Amino acid sequence: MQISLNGVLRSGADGAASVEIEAATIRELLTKLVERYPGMGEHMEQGIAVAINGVVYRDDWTVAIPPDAEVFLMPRIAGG
Amino acid sequence: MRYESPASTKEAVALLAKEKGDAYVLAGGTDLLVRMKTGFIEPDLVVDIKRIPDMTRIKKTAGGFKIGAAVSGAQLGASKDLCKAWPGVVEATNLIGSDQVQGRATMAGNLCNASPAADSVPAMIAAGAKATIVGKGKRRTIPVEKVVTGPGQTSLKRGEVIESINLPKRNKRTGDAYLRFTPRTEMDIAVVGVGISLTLERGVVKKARVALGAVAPTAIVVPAAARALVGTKLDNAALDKLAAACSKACNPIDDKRGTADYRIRVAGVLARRAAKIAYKRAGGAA
Amino acid sequence: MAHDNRYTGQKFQVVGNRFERPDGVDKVTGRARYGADANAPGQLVGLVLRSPHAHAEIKKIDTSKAEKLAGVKAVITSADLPDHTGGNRGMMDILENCMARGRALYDGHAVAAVAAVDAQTARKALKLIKVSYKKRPHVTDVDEAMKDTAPVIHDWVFTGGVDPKPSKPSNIANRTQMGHGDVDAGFADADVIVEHSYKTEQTHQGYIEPHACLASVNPDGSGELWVTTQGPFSYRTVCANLLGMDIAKLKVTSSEIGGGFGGKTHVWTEPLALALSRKANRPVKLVMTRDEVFRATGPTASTSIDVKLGASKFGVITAATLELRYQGGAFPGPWGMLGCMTGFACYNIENQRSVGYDVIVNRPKVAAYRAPSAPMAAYAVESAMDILAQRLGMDAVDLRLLNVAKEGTKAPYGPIYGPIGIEASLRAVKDHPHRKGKLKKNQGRGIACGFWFNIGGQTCVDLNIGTDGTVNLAVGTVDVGGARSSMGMIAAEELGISYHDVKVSVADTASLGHNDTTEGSRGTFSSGMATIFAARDAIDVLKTRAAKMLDVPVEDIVWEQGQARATGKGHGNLPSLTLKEIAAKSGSTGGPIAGHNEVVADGAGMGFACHIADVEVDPETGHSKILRYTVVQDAGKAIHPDYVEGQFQGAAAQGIGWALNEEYIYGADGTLQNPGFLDYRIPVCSDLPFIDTTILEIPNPNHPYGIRGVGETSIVPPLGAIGNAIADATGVRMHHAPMSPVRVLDALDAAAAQAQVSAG
Amino acid sequence: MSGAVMVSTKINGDVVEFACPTDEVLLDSLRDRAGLTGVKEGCGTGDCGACSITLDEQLVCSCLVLGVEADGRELGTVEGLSDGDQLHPLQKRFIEMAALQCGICTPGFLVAAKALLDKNANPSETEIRYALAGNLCRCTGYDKIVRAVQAAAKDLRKSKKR
Repeated sequence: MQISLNGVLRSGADGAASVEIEAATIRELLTKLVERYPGMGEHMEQGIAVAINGVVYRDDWTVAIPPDAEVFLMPRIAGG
Repeated sequence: MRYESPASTKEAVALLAKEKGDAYVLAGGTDLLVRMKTGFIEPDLVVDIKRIPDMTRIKKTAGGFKIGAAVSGAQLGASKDLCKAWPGVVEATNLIGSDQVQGRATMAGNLCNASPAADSVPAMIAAGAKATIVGKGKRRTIPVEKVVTGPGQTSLKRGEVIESINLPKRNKRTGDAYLRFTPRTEMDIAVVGVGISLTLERGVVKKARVALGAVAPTAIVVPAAARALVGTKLDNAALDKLAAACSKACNPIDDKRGTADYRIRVAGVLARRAAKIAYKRAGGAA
Repeated sequence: MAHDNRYTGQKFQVVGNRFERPDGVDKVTGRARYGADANAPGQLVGLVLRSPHAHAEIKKIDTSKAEKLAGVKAVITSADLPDHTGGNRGMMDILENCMARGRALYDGHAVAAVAAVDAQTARKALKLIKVSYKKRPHVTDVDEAMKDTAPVIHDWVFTGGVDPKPSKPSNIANRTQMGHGDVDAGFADADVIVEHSYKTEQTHQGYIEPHACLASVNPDGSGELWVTTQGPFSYRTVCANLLGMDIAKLKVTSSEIGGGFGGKTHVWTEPLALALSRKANRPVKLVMTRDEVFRATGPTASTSIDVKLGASKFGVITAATLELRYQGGAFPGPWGMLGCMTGFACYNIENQRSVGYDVIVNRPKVAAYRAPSAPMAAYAVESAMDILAQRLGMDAVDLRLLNVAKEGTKAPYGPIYGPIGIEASLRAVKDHPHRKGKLKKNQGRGIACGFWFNIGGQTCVDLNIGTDGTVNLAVGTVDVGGARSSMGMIAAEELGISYHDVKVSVADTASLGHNDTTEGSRGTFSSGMATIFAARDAIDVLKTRAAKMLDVPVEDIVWEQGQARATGKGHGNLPSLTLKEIAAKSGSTGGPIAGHNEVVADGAGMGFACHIADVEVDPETGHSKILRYTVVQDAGKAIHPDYVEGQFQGAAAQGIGWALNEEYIYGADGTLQNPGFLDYRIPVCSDLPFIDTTILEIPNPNHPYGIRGVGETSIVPPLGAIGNAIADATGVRMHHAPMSPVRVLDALDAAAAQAQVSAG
Repeated sequence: MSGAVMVSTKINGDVVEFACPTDEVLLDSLRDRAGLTGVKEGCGTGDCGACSITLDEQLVCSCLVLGVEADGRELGTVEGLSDGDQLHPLQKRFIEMAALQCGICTPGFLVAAKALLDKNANPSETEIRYALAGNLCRCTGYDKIVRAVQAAAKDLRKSKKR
């Protein structure tokens, strides 16, 4: 499936706006991503969030990714 | 630090005269304590004048009002006679800080703190107020505008203390006003302040006094501004001249509270507005 | 999400009412204990020595005289805070910000600290510390700091996010780009293009309670910290890391918190207090002065922003770009990135690009301030939207509605939105009576939209039922605005009992699992979710116990309105058992009854708002007075409407302060000129009107009650709304916030001069 | 503690004696010596009103008064507002009408609002706003505070009529 990368994260994937990765869970997705793009490791350290069909997940890596889902990787944010 | 709270002016003067180190008079304390807190000053002696009965009273005298140096803004505001006679002076003093600050702050303290932006000072000057100063064996009375000589500087000599601020008796046809500009409605320091006192005769300005604050190292008297009004019924031409004279008299700086240009411009604006209020209070047709 | 989406048409018994808060009496009687209100036996007074320079090398610190002063028990410098960060740059930044390491990076940067038997002695000791500085060139303005000629503050900062990687260090820590579509093609299609630059000055959260803590570290390596904080668990982790302590051995208790708004999400003097206590082997109380709070905690960024909008003659936005330059103080931050993520979030824009720069200057390390980075970007975007509406001859609301983001719209940061409330907010504003009120001369009206994220995160609660049926709920998110009421209401709702039978406390770090900081509008969303699940967990236990009491299989027990009832054949005559009855017998049915939940509260909704402001401008002084103000915001579900309104009003008031008068003013020497409440002008009571509120409830489908966070969004629209109102009143557009009297009068003068030139 | 002097004062009706250094502000004496931590420090320079108390019935900022000045005076703090177990109408209304969020400014607001209502039983909205301008609140935008003071004023007027 196609995984879109927020602008901030593209530097970790050789500048790509999106990558093709097959994954059933967030954990699988992130593991495969770092395997293919070691540069993503730095972004992972700083915190990453995964939006699946618009719902943002920050910490729970067990969440399943449905087929045909829109998957978007973005940096984690905090607030006031 | 020694703290003394004498019961008489004489005692206060003696304490101040004897002290070899840094001595300060504590009236309302709303400036003094802030300067102590920020480490700006480290007094060796503080003489609290609030337990001197004469200094905490407003007395009506043959010549007008004798306002003790420790009289708070709240006390001024509660004096019906004073509010009626010199509403501009009372309003100016009551603009200093919050109700809490009003419970303590004094005109004499506002004067001696010698900030260019002190609210009560232009109003006092416009009203023709005088300060009675007591030193060892000496008492002198000088116009308020002769007290402050520069930012944080006064003409008081070592060991001297202001005993009272004296306001003249109000002429029936005299009205005064003070306006200041601040970004907030309250709890602020004047960016510009204007005090005006007018005396009328059949609607024509006979006498005028105009003083500006926060536009020069000290509050300033502006005779040219007064002259612009004398002989007029406060028509637009006179007000234009007043505004121009006020703006011209300004010698301000750029600082965190406003720019020099802004102060020059707004001094004229406020002068017009204050003059109208004073004129109305003096019985002039609005 | 795994749980059911029961939010639609939910009938609530407790939720949605306005109950009195459990901390109310303590707070109106002076009994509530804040950061500075705790004491310990043998406690010392801690004070911090700070740099008077904007940027200076610290050649030498001589503490010998201070150490010899009678009553001084410890003096520390950076030498007493060895590097335990293990190469973690972010942690190193925090450590260096807590105390300068060889270089003072801003006016107010801590250089040493003392602990003494009383305040007098501590003050004396500070004066006895001799620091020799060598001044270095400084820069405090964001645009100046980006220039090639600016002094480079750190030799280890190389601009990230650019290709190829730079070879020279720079004050630009990061470049971020986001967006989608073809911006050039979009602008080529535009009939109208609006393009302007804006500046916003640095503001501070301005919480009334200064940072304060009481630290106690024992020689055995254990310690306690009583502190005013939004995140006791995060304070624990960070302090333990910086001091080389075991996390479990440091117990952090959050006091009542006297305001935070993001400023109490990070540590400032707490590690110093702990280090002093460790060195002195005595408890140390360290309370910041207001001056220190302004100079040396975490205000928000000052910014410089370019915005460009292109639209068809019918008002459809064909392209939009933003370039955002945010200074993060003396260390890198994520602030430009957040500007990129939020700037265009209210709109559906096919072709958009946002570029953000994070810039380092000689100012204190920026922290989050309520919807961090969003108000500045929104000021530029909402001003531009207004100008666009004028150019097109369209109503300001209609233009926004035409381009509004909806469910399915692609957000600036990438993903598509679920159900969101900006369209509903705009429609509520369009029909609001406020929009129909008449305006007089020199008065104007403006509207503006705003967006901020909600976040969820790690959460953990404990719910314990006493033998009399009353309930203790322990949460780990700090209560900043009435959350204890809301949590009590949620627990009561689930259990089917009275609100008054639930007592909610904020637990310390030794009593509960990790909870993320109360930030990002997450408190009620995430602890609310965990409370629901903990209550349901407790209900399972209650049902088991009821089954035992009634001697029926647990499968036959249902829980309805606070009672266990047996259903099924032959159970018809059995009595229902109330929670109280079951609790009373708990000792003989299996022991205490409790519910627990730990959850990663994902699926946080998005917060949207639209505001209306009426302003009167004095054309002779440039002074703006707020005549009327209305907030419309989507809350998802308002648990306690009073506190939701309170968040809307408080956020709006902070935005109004920012719009009109609040700003950090630095002198030419790089020192802060106005570190106090006299000259840092937050709105006073007489500056504001009543702030009208409309709560919309567009449920967040990812929360069982539909809750969205409400704390932050409403600080976003005021700058734009007030700028637009001033433009409406005067015909003059303000490009620099705060729109203070001096700036407004200057702009009016410039416009008048321009008009004269044109006429001539 | 060098240069301390004894101060004898009456706080909320009770005689209290403490020794304090001459340069200590009353705010610190109240908090650290009399144990009245309901008096809060927000700025220490008279700009926020969190330390509001009454000094011989006059509303003041206790950070702008020396501890030694309290000798022989009568002080009133938030701790003295309630009448036994009965909350003052202002206290009741502040809780009921959600006029507090974080609550750090609340003691100062209550003391200042009481000082206002003691002088003026029926203040207008504008009078309330100006009378409370010396008390900063950063949480509420003042909306619910002003409404609570209005409601309490009404309660007090009613109870006086009876």
